[in-house]
Amino acid sequence: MNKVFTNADDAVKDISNGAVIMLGGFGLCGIPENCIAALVKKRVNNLTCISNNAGVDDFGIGLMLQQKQLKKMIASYVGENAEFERQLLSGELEVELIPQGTLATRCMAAGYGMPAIFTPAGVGTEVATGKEIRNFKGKDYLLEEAFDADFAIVKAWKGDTQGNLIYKATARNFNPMMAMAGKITIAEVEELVEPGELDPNQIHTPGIYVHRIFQGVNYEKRIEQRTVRQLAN
Amino acid sequence: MNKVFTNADDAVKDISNGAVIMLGGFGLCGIPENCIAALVKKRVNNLTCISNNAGVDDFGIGLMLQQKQLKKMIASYVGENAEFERQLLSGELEVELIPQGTLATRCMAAGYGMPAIFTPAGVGTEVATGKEIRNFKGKDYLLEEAFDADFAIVKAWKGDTQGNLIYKATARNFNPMMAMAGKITIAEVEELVEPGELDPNQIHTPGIYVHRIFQGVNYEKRIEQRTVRQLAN
Amino acid sequence: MALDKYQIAQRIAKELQDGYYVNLGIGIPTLVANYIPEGINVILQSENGLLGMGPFPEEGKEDADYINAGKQTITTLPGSAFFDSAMSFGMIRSGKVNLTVLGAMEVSEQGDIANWKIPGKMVKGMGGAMDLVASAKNIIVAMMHTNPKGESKLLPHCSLPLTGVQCVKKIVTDLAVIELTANGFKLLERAPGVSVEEIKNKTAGKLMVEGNVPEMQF
Amino acid sequence: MALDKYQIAQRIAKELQDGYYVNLGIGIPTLVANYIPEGINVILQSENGLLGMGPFPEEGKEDADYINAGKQTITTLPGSAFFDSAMSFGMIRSGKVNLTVLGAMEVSEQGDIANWKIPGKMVKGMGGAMDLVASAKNIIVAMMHTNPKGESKLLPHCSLPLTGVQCVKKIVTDLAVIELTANGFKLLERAPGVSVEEIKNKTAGKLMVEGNVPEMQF
Repeated sequence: MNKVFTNADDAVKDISNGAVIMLGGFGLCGIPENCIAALVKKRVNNLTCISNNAGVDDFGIGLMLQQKQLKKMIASYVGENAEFERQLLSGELEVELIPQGTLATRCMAAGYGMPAIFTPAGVGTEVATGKEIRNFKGKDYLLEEAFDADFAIVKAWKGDTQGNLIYKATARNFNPMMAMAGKITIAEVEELVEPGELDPNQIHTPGIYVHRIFQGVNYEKRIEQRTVRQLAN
Repeated sequence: MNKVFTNADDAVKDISNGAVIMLGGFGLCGIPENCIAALVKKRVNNLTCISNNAGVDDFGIGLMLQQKQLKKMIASYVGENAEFERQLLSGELEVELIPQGTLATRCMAAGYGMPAIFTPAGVGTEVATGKEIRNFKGKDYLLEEAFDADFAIVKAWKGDTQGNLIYKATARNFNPMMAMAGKITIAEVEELVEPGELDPNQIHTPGIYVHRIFQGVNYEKRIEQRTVRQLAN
Repeated sequence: MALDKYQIAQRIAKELQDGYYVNLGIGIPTLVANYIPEGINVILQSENGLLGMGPFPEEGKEDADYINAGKQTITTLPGSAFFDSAMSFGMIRSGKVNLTVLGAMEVSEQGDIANWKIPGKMVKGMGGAMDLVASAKNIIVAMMHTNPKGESKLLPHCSLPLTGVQCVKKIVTDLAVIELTANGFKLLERAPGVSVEEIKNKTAGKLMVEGNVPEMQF
Repeated sequence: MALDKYQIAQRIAKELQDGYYVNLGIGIPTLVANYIPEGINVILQSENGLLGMGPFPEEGKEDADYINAGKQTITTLPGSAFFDSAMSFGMIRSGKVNLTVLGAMEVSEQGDIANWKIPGKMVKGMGGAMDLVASAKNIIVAMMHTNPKGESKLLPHCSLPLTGVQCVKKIVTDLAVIELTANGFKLLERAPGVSVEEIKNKTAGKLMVEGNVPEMQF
């Protein structure tokens, strides 16, 4: 049982055209930079990507959009990407925008073996179109099905060779749920350690969910909105 | 905003007859010993308790059973308690036995604002009696509703005055989900510290879920099945 | 005189109560954090996975792994906790967040809100807004009373795609504080020097005015 | 000669494969951990919240906060991880656990299993068994072939309340290894010295016997 892969190219080798992929991260924070670069290099296309955002024009999933590698994007917010907007408005790209909590919970549902969940988000809006509505104790909820992704690609801070993962700060975001949800889960980590080096009480994603792991290189960790302290008003 | 209570008596003061209470713990591991003692002392009765187990005859929830404080018990396994079995067979105690994962997930559903979940556990068994069955992708699931508890009482290892909690090892068990699920959540901790002393990256239950916290005393932490190493066979 | 965005934030800050867990949306709502009244303790929830959001970092101390829901670099405070997005929206859906403040493009008399899409023009997505408005017990909208064309944003019915229905409890604009009631908008306070007449003129939905409407106090 | 419980565990251990995540129930299944074949790496899941369960602690090193699903004191191994009960059953329901071994009072030709209740006599509860049998891809039952009264536990239909339906893949008893097929029980192996005739006699359900049935190898 060896889960350790050499690098991103190796780890994504069998992701082929038409695959459904989840990618962790919120904005550019906690995104699997190495795997995205490998997918860009590999020029695999016709992908369906499930990720909260679509990156920016020249970083993150934006890099795959530039090469038109995506058939469909499922996200909650795509506001920082001009190429995305162009492909969407021109009809080149199929887009499903869903509430952020629904996105997170549909990942969680997959990881927890729940076929669907109920959420009030989107009731009475166009998000509810075609969906089953059910009332519990006087409140309406939408039935939302668990995602079904071929691959989940996540980024963690530390990981061990058995696949246990620890995320850092808000770079955690969607990564834990996606790690649980993939049929095959690929984790890239800033630091790969031997089993026993991580405190078993502090692990965010137990290794059972992770099929492949490698230590990433050259993390840029780009900041989208660098904001520093100033006096109020 | 002060969440810190002096002791268990203080923290459970307003739990009154007929209340629905969740209690964390698996077997005798990670149970809120101090609060149970306070409830026993208080002699509050007609309680509905939701907890994985019912303790043993002379410890844990068993202490409340001895005093006939329970009207109903919702649990997954009650095998170590003769008084429990007596009250059940004599009809004094109403009992709902449900699968352990269903118990955990119905707590989680409450904490996550999901009115119900689907689980395959119990399909085709008497647990399914009267419950809605739904098929997703060829597999049957039961619809199970979120719990609705007045109080959740949990035990953590460390906590801070804002209610952030860290559990230790397998004493975590049901505590995090129950902490999220109570209308009022009471946490007893072995060590209560000031905000900032716990690593924000390692908190299991964020303080938003915890309404009352106190540092417990005199933990017995009884071991149910003391087992030590011996040569195989 | 109409309020500026800082004053809108300042007025909203007066709604905060000790012990509140608050989610502040992008834009004016973010500014509310600068005006938390002395002596009360408010904990900010950032839906990307942080409770206890602190101020922006000092120059040179930005860390890409510490951001808020607006993707801005932030810091933590003593007592902060990180969590994943599922738990974040779990606490939102289960009503643990006491107050949500967010911007809007339109609000209707029924308390419906539209703030995520202009068909054919703007496609940014709803982010966490739909989850927040579907679940928060108390929702305050921070916005200008009229759009850049001078058209009222307080309408009998929203014309844009909805974010949520019958959820807004209060609106604070550059001109007024307005409560949502079963009978529509109700004027609670005027911006200093702004007349009831002006507010009425700039409110397309039905506006109830009872007795003498006081000026906002800061 | 019929196997003892240790030999049953030993035979089941031969089903383990490298990299398997395995959940072992209380009783005979727990003993399987003692016979994990050399050279393969198996990770034990304990449904109360631990992956990577280690051996029992040395005398004097028991810690009440470290227990397994049988409430026994245990230790961890390098690479262990603790988690809560919701995640534990999440990984069970989502099929991440490769093999579940558990005891049974009855198994039917259809692969139904009963192991949690004897009406009017025993009320212990199902614990995690219903979740495990409803979700695990591979379920092996470890039990005696007959009950203390000498009655077969391999039946056309279960008489006791069910734990799960059509889920058991294989049964290892003191007498035989039996596979569940669309046509009922199929005899794969005999305990050393035990005749096909004896197994047939002690199997109330339909038992398929094809060709020469080999003895178990250890």
